[in-house]
Amino acid sequence: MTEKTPKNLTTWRALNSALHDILADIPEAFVLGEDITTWGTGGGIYGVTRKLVDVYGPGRVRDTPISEEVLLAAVGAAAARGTRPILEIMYSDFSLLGFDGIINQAAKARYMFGGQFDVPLVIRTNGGSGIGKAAQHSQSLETIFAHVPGLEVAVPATPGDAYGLLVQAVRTDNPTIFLEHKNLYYDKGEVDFQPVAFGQARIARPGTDVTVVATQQVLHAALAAADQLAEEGIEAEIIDPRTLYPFDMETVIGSIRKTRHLIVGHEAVRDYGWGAEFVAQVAEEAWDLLDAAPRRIGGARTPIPYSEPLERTVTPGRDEMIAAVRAVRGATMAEAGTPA
Amino acid sequence: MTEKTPKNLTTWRALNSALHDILADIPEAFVLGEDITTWGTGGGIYGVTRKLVDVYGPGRVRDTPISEEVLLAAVGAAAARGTRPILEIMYSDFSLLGFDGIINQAAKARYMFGGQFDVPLVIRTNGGSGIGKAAQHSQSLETIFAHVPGLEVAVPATPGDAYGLLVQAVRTDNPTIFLEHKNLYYDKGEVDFQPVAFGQARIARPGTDVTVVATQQVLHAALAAADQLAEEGIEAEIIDPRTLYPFDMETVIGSIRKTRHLIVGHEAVRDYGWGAEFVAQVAEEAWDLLDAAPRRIGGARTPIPYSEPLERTVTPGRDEMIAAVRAVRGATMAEAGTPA
Amino acid sequence: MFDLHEHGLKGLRLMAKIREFEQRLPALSQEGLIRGSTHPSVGMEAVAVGVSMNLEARDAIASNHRGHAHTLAKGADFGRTMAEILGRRDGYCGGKGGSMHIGVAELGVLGTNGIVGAGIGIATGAALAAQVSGDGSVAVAYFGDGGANQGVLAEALNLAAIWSLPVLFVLENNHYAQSAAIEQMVAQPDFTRRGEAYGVPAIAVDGMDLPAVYDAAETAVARARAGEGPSMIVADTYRYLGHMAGDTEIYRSKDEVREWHTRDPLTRLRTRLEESGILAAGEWERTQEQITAEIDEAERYARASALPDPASAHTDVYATQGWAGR
Amino acid sequence: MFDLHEHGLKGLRLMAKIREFEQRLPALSQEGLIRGSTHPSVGMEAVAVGVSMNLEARDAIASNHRGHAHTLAKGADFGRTMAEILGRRDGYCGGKGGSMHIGVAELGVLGTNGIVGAGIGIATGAALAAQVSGDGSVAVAYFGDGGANQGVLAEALNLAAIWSLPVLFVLENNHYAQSAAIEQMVAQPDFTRRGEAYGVPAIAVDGMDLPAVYDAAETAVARARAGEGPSMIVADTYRYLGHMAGDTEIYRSKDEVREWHTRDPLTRLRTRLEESGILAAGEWERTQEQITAEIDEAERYARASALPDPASAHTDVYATQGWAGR
Ligand SMILES: Cc1ncc(C[n+]2csc(CCOP(=O)(O)OP(=O)(O)O)c2C)c(N)n1
Ligand SMILES: Cc1ncc(C[n+]2csc(CCOP(=O)(O)OP(=O)(O)O)c2C)c(N)n1
Ligand SMILES: [Mg+2]
Ligand SMILES: [Mg+2]
Repeated sequence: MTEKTPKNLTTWRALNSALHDILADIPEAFVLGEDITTWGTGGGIYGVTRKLVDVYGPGRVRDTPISEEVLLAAVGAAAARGTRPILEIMYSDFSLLGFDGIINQAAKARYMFGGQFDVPLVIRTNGGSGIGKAAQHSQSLETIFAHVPGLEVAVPATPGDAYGLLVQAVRTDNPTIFLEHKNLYYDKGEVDFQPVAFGQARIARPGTDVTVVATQQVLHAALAAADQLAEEGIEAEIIDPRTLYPFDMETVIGSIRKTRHLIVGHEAVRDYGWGAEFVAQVAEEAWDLLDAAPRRIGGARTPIPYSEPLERTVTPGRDEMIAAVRAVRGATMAEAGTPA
Repeated sequence: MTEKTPKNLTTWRALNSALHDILADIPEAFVLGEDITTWGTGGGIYGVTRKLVDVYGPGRVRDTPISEEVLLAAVGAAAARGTRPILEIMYSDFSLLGFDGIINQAAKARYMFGGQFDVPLVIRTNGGSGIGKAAQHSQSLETIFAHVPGLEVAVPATPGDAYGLLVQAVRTDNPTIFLEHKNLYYDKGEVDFQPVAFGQARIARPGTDVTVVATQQVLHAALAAADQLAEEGIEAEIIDPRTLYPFDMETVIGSIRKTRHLIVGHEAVRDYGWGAEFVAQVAEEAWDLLDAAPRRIGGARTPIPYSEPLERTVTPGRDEMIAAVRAVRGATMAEAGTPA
Repeated sequence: MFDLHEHGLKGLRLMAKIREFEQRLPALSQEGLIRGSTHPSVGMEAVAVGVSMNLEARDAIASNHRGHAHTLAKGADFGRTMAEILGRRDGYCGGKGGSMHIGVAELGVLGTNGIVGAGIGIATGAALAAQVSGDGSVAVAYFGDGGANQGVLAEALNLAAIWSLPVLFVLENNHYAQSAAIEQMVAQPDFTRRGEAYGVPAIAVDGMDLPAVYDAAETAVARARAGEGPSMIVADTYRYLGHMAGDTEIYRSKDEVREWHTRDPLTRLRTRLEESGILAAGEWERTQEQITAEIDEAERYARASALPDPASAHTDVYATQGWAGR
Repeated sequence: MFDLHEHGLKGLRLMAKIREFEQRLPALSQEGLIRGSTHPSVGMEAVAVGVSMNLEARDAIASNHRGHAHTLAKGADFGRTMAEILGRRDGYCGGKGGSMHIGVAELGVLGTNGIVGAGIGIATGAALAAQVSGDGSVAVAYFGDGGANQGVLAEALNLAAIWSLPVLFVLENNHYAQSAAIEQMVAQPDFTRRGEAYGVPAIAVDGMDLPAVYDAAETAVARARAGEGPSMIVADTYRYLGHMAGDTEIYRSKDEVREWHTRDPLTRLRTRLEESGILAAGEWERTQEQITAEIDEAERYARASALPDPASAHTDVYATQGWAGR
């Protein structure tokens, strides 16, 4: 890859750049998915595959039928046979049509066959809510993928990480679920065109009083909350795990050592959601570091409703984050006899 | 249902009894699945559907083609149209072929349509390892189902609960994932032929020193461990949640109030497994009740291997449970200056 | 058999009303009143109407993302349907569903659907329920040429065939799946072959011709109702508007769209009605005005309906009741 | 074209060796040496052998639960295959896979598979990789009459057809899916209709006749290799043994099983070879003895292999390397 100067780009542009660079650099890589060359201005539902076919041709950039099951089954095998497929599933909800291919086959192939096969597969898709796509186009399924041995799971929140994690995902020899967020495609940010290693959290905002672990939309909500909280004298340290598997507990625990308080926030349903894993690990391994009970915020136990006031209600935002931080800090201050 | 005197039965017989009683009592109920009338002595892979067709005929007891996707899609709709389908998926791993039907459709139908439809559906299947069925016939997928709003999840560990929860599952108006355990079908136990309410944990063994929450095989491992631990002077209170959704935190927290120690054990992969939810909830809501860090034991982050010494290695058993309890109690005693 | 006297005006009126409804959606999207995606089926009205004229309230339909016409043709109220598309309290689902999830229990509308192909399995399930309960109802699955490439269709055709389920598989071949031209997405363009490969009798019809659709559906419904099993109807049709709001339509030519307009199902039926004297000169214009007024009223109703109470986001996930006893 | 002189003895020998191997599995199960499920394909040898005689090492196969024959015919070592079935260290997968998950990377064996129908998508993927990389290989999916009812077959046929993928869909119709008689599970018993419905040329062959299978596979492989796309082969065959150890076989009659034995592929080919003088009288008995000794040796090898080190349970989940650069 030729060195490139950093640029300010939207997420979709960053991803599109990554795909162009990947196809240029990695001859084994190819891209496929529904409507990826014929939609919009020639680039899939959110533009991410824009103009790839013009440069790399229809052999390496393939429009597919609406057949998620065979596509998700086929790409794992194509990866095991030496290519590096990058499959776009238009919305992550549709991946449920091909869970056999992902979970029974691609995730397990390396292990079942005693390490004989590498499966360098990337499934790009988007999750999350916020734009009224309703129950079957808005789920946050990352916890399910992170629970499956054999899979790696990336959840980029910024254009820079989107670029860097995607490049990295294609280079690794494991099947990666690459979960973009549909409401962040038009967010802008600095892209330095460098790969980002999996399993390394990013401290999105340093702070001293409470550790907040969050991803994607909730990460941005946390950053917004932090400004308000700073005014109240609470400095939140905000950590973006960036990948849910592998995950970086060291950075989280290092932060707690300093802040002694923990909040985990995500858009995935709170019940049995990935936040529980982070809280449980901290409880198990760093019990003594916490001065107050940790707290999770997450999606309500409902499908995502369509209407705006409803959709807003079931997913956590800035206000929920502020309330959670106040509650956690308040608990400590109350205990210490300080008025909260 | 006519009153019946309690009997000592194997799990599969208890389930078979339940199905006979259900078909007798509930005219809307019907049973379908692969090989459910023609296998073995006429009753499906583990015998659970034995002789149903002889009594209720092929209209209400249906052998299906190997088409999990349409079956799992169809039964939700059949439920919404007023019947009470009980679908057997031969192994829970195969349900991944129909996750759209379960997760995008059946689980969400009631909500998406504003409460217009009830979906009184039961998907009976088996999970778990222990008999060498290897990677694609041995998964413990309960966490995934429990994470999905709209689903209820039952995980019976005893013949009595298997009977009672199944009867209850058919009566409720929600879609239930009914996860039997393939290595418990031949276990015997008392069956009192009573329904068992969802969301009510069972104290499988009362104790004072540590609360152990576990299901199915790991529950039995915990019970075996408890005998050994009792000899060491540690009385474990063992709780079987029986359903993962709804779940009964009250009983768990009530127990911790007494024991002040918590262990959660399951066969599902530990990472992002359901134990994390229990630990996280306790950490959030009952932080002060614990005298030591809680601990989880669960499946290794691997698919289930075939060969016996390998299979044994990746799933927790009695010894892991004993070690966990000793570690948790040891932590407290060390802190208290008592030699562990 | 479609009888021009008996069915002509009724069918035309329903098609026109649906069209008037659907044509307003792009502007409502533009205005910011519709979130997410909404997929109008202007041009395709003959299929939904031709099928539904053969259905009763007790029958079930399972639709897809482009499902307003199916829903309305089955008898849904235009105002409440519009209210749902606008995410309002008086929508059929109280705003929880939106365009892609409109269900109407009492009319057997098992939902428009956000998952391409999903309605196929759902209709099969409704037909299964009909057979198990013996309630005499039939079920219809509506899906597109794109949806026909979902494997569930093969499974459903086979299951329906071996069990003789009372179900109609109605394939609306509008030649595109989103932006994908169907010629590039199938190698065997005759979709009836699919039905037949699984033992389901299949017929190809001109989906721009209400009488043709009506007749095919009449035969299929009768067959299903008589316990003789499933049928497949492959309707050749076209959508005039983009796949959804914002579609740049780079995948097709304006000429092609114009060409299909010459086969317009409303114009054709109206001409026949006028030629046969059923519709007097100038009569249709008055009817159309009436229809416009009705849809004005539906739109007014929907716009006037309040947004749902945020607290309602938490209801309807689980039933609290259970089996009521025999 | 199958040439009795060139291919006859080789094919017969391979079929006999596979049969000798497979016939031992029930006893090994009985002895407690095989855990879980293992599915022998005694009676069906002509399919795997007839197809594989047309394949090269670089070609890929994706098999199903009844996959030993496919694997062995593709060139796998009998001892290492047996060792895997016994869960031993020297098995191809070090005991991690077992009977339902035997993969052999260097022979393109993409695994026997525990999920009925899954091999269909996997072979399609291998063919896709072949096309993208231009490596000239072809891929074969083996599946049963039961597996043919999985929707993925329809999707795969369609995808392979539109992209002209170099893949063979080999349907082994042995008339039962576990205990389900195929006549009850399909309404259209001619499976070639399925291939054709999606634009994949399909041929029905006598799966108990090695030359017939060979010829069909030769044509299909040549077609695939030439870039002309996929084919489907529907082989009529039968399994003599139960679905797996412990099968009570209540779903079929002993007479039926006996009847199929009269079409035995080994006996038929042997008779032809003897009649045409290629095989001298008494010669086959000596060959069979040799084969028995070879399988004795394979079994000895497998039995002697140690169980895997428990610590190995934790390896091979994730690769630690990445793309090696161009
Ligand atoms: C499983 C799934 N895959 C993809 C999509 C995205 N999508 C929505 S509509 C559509 C095209 C459907 O085409 P067709 O079935 O022909 O119906 P039409 O839109 O032409 O009426 C696509 C690809 C989806 N909603 N669900
Ligand atoms: C998805 C899935 N469903 C069900 C099963 C259980 N099962 C294993 S083999 C089998 C029968 C398969 O029949 P067929 O495809 O005809 O192959 P055969 O066994 O006859 O060779 C069944 C139902 C499975 N392994 N996977
Ligand atoms: Mg279409
Ligand atoms: Mg078979």
